[in-house]
Amino acid sequence: MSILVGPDTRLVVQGITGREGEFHSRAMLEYGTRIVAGVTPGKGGQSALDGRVPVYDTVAEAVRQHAANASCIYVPAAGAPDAIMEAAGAGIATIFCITEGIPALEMVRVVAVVREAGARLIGPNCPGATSPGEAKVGIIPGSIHRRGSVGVVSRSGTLTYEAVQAMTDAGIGQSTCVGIGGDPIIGTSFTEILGLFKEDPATEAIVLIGEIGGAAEEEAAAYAGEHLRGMPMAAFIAGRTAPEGKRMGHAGAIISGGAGTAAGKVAALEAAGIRVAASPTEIPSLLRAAGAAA
Amino acid sequence: MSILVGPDTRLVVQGITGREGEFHSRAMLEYGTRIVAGVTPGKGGQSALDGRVPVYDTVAEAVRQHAANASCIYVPAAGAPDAIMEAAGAGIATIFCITEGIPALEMVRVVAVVREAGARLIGPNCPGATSPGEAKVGIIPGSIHRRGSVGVVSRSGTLTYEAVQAMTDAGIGQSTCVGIGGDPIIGTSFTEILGLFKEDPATEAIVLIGEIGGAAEEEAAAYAGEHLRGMPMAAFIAGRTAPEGKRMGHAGAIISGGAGTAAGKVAALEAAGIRVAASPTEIPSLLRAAGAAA
Amino acid sequence: MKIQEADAKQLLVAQGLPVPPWEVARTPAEVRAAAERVLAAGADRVVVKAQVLVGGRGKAGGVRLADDAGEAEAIGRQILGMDIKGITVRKVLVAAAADIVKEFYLAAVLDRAARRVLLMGSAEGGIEIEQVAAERPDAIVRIHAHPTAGLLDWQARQMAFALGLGGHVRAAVAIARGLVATMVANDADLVEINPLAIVREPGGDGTFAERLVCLDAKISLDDSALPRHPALEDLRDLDEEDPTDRAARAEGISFIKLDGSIGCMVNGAGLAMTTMDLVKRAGGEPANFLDIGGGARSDKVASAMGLILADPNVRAILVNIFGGITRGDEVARGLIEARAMQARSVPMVVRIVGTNAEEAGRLLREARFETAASLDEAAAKAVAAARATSGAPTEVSSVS
Amino acid sequence: MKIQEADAKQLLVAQGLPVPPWEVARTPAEVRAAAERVLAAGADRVVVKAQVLVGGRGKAGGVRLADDAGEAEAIGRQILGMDIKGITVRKVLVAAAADIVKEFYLAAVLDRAARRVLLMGSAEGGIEIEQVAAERPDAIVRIHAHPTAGLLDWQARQMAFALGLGGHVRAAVAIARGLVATMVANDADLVEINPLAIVREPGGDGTFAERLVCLDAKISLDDSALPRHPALEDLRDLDEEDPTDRAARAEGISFIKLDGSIGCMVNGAGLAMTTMDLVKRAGGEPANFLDIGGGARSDKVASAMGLILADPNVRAILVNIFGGITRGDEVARGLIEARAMQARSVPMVVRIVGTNAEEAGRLLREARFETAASLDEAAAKAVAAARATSGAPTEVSSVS
Repeated sequence: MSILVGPDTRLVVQGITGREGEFHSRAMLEYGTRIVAGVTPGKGGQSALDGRVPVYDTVAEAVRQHAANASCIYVPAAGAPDAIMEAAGAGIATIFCITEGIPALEMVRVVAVVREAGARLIGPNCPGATSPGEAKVGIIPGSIHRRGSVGVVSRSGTLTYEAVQAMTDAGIGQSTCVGIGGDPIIGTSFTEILGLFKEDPATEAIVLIGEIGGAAEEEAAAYAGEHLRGMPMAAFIAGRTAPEGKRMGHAGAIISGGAGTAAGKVAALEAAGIRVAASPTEIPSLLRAAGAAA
Repeated sequence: MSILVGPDTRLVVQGITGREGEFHSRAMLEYGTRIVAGVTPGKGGQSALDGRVPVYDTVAEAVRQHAANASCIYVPAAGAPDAIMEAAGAGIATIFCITEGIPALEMVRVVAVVREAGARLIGPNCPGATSPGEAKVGIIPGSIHRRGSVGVVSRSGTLTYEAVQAMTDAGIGQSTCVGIGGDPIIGTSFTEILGLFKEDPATEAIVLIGEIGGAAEEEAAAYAGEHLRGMPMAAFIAGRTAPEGKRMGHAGAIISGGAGTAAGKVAALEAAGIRVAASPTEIPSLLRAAGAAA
Repeated sequence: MKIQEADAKQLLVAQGLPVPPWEVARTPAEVRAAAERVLAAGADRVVVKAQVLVGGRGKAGGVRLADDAGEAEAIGRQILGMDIKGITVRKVLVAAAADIVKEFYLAAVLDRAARRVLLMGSAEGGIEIEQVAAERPDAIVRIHAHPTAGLLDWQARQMAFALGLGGHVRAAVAIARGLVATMVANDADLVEINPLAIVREPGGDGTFAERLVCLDAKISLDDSALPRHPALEDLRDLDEEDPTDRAARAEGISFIKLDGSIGCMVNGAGLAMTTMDLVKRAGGEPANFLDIGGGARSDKVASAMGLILADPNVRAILVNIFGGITRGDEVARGLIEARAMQARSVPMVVRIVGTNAEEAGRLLREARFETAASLDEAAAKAVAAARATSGAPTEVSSVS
Repeated sequence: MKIQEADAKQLLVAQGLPVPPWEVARTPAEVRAAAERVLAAGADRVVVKAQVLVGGRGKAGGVRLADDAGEAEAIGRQILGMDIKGITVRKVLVAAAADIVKEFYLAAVLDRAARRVLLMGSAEGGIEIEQVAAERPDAIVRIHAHPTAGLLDWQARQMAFALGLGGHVRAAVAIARGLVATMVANDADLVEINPLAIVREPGGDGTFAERLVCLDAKISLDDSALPRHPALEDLRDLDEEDPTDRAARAEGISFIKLDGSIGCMVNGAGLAMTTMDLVKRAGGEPANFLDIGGGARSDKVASAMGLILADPNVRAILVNIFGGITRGDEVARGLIEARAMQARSVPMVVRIVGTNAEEAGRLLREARFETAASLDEAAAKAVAAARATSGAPTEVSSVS
């Protein structure tokens, strides 16, 4: 078992004929992900990945023909908001948007429309999710994983890989690894993913990887303190040494008093009983100390 | 018991200091409706109706101070859409909009926002609702009613009064009379009101008053045929002799093949087992024939 | 309010939609001159189209092709002045005849049941959409715009692919969005392109290119929104409006002239239609639909009386007022004033119930009006009065 | 991207917001001339305000009042060239000093947690809102705009009444809507008015009137949206930007210069910050934050190397790449090219894992680069290398 992606995932790749879309679709197929269709408006009737995947003009057609239930979006930023809404409108339940550089105000509108349609959006500007041994959706390298029972949720891309690699190297496997994306406005928060892990019988411990900026880690800590007291957890926060007042990549504006610093996030997590690693390589030992089975 | 308005109604009147608002608020108070507050932006702190009703700047303030749970809107057309959304945003559960002349495309937006907020809108361009002996909201003359067990739902204003008067004169009382409004885009349809009557223990028979144009009566007939087979019902359709191709007041465009004519509506109702009166004065006898207790 | 094709096209052009150029002509000479310009610009043939607000002008011979300016003038002479469903043609549209490859139907319309804007399309354009809807509903593609976010690009794309417009998807998306934009910008309740067509157009170098264009346009505006679009009021075609209707509109009265002899004055559209139905049921024929609206004052009542009496066929008048927002005593006063000033006298039956009905009854009794308690009774009395006065309409007093 | 007060005000004016007129001056003489015009237009006094993108200019003496043009010029001479938090003042804004009756705070800001635009207001304007938020959060009124329908009139009205602006409700509603409109029109993530003020203004006839105006404005633009607002790119204040930062931006690299000696090149912002954290944990100091972004090719790697080496304090370089969308072999090739061309040679520790890491390892070994398996090891090696080369930075080869 797992969350978001798994053996029942029937994936449609939006933008499958683009450079990124094709490269990562190939990797997903190799990993064993069931890609049932691709969508590129105007290329309906063609096929992609050496004839292995049929291409349609619309997501609705892919859903009708192949009962697709998940989508992964590699469409460039100008078209990605519409691609997300198209997936939601076509009845896709779980939508991953890999695209970076979508204006935040566009996402305000898109997130509202997607939620209204009852769909779940992960991202944008996210690496996707992998349920090791079952399926991977997005761009996370399949090789870093090991099948297991630890759920991983992160705001970062490559930092997630780093943490997962450290776990796999230490013999700790993962149920599902989810990158929720680093943009200001994203479809699914830390807290919501924690809620999914809580309900997942295959997840027995959780790793949360955050970074400075915003208040998402503080909210997640509050949720964990209230709802996940029995769950072994460990965390890592990037940017402890980042100087104040500088924007480091996607770390953004602060709107509520005091939130956003690494110190504040670490304190909030520790107050919820979650130990915070000083380096990604420390995560495995913290997990074991918290009571996670290896 | 009753639907929409009753002894628990705590009404706020938006536009209470205007000519219409004041006139009808007085009639509502006399009928026994509990008007807890009025709202006119900029007149907060004053009072209306000879000091009997406090006036606030915002609906939120009226809700906070008086736990208002229903609203009746007499605001002119230019401000009415915003007034409706204000009521919904302040947490009002049942909103009656009496105002006529609101552009239809405005209402498309307003209805969506109101539904999202979980509120129910009756109207616009509606006469309101009365639960005889309990409360009346809107502009329906209180004198025409008699307490009883027949639910009345209508698209018209004065035609409703005509039908209700005929029932009262014949000794048939009403549980609640609802005018849903004659505009192209309204908050609550015939079918939704029929659903409420179905669940109301005090309603033992139903009268539906429709008119030519649109497909609302056909939809209501289909609903009644499926869900209200045991319920005594009678109907009246205005416009049997109206020439085709002319717009009679608010009777509007037809978008689905065949719907909209009086003949089509009468046929749909009769197919659902509902007898249709040739004159409002025939309604009482049809109701009795259908098995309604007097 | 419906507007003429040429005005509808202008509104589409304002939103950036592709509409081939046209001219409007009011005389055969103007048709000739316009045709000459169109032919000089490179057209092979010209089309001359009657500008009337009723449907079916094509079947009535109101749309014709001409090979040269002379033929266009002759056709213009035939069409101008022609009667189409009771409307006299006073204007024609002159344009290059399009070389049509394929026709489609595309419209944005207010969907009452869904409470949204509906984009409707069909690959069977150029014919009556109502017929397609009735016979083969599956041939119509329906997509609802989002109620607050509007028509989304993917929805427009989905329509384009569903209609087989994949080869023109960019143009089709722009047109679909443009239809909804036209609707929103003007508070229209219908914006219809029929046909939307792929046309073959000559390039400068002897080659031909295919392009998606709007060949005909029908727009209906939301009357409730006209006050906030004052410029659109100028598009009202006064040629096609009955002068009485115009006067009614100026007074804020909803009035439609009919062919019967019993004038009706009622408050509320539903009750007004019911009153007409009961007149007919009593054996009479209504002379009009008239809704004086909610909260009418005495001056409006007087105006309404004037509108009814302007019809020489009226033999009796039935006034039916159920007071709610309207106050019965105001109406009674208006009736008394109106009778004092009216040019000709016809029998009048008055029924006023509801708000302030007692005071109204007192006033009417004092002024010796004939009254009725129920609507059925009022209808019967009015029909009887009309029969009694037939042949001598102007001399009978309204008081029996 | 933050923009200067004067530019922010211009964007507000474009949306119809009430902003008292201002001028921008770059020399004391320009300040004098502007002050003369302001005084001639009827002002009693003028205000001279430093134009810098950092906060706290008031406390730093960057905002001063002058009674006459001469004093304004003297103040201009003091402020121009002044250093405020490391930024040299190169421009000042000159305007009439307002006669302030009461100050408010009003801002539209992107609320990440709620995923909506948040309208924030406080009756305590003119001071640091962060302080109000921390000390008395109840003094801040928060209203979320609808995500698709936008800020609704009643929401703006509710804000106005909550701030005690009932006497100026019409103006306050227009300003609140204007803030959100400014945000949407420019894809801003913050539009802040502090203070929004009721000011007393002389009428022509000796009387005074009160008016609600925007006295200061701060706007921050969404970098992701700049490509679709090309005109806004011109508002970037190049005076305040480090030349290296500008070069980085041109290459699409996210770069921030810091004070340490260990240059970092990483893919991904989170991993880049983590790399800095681990350098510090290993006893070193990072010389920069550098994220080459996802899918970087070899030419971008070479540019990133150039940015790092432009800093003379750099004593060692740590390259940490975890391939996902980025391919390790591309990065390795870029490093090899960059080393061949670089002006000065510093020790370099390279760690590449993930996509195509094996090929990358082979290339790096062939080119005799120092590599590391883990990030902790890479950080330790880089810190050691930097220590070893201290004092002789330019002569040591990168290959140990």
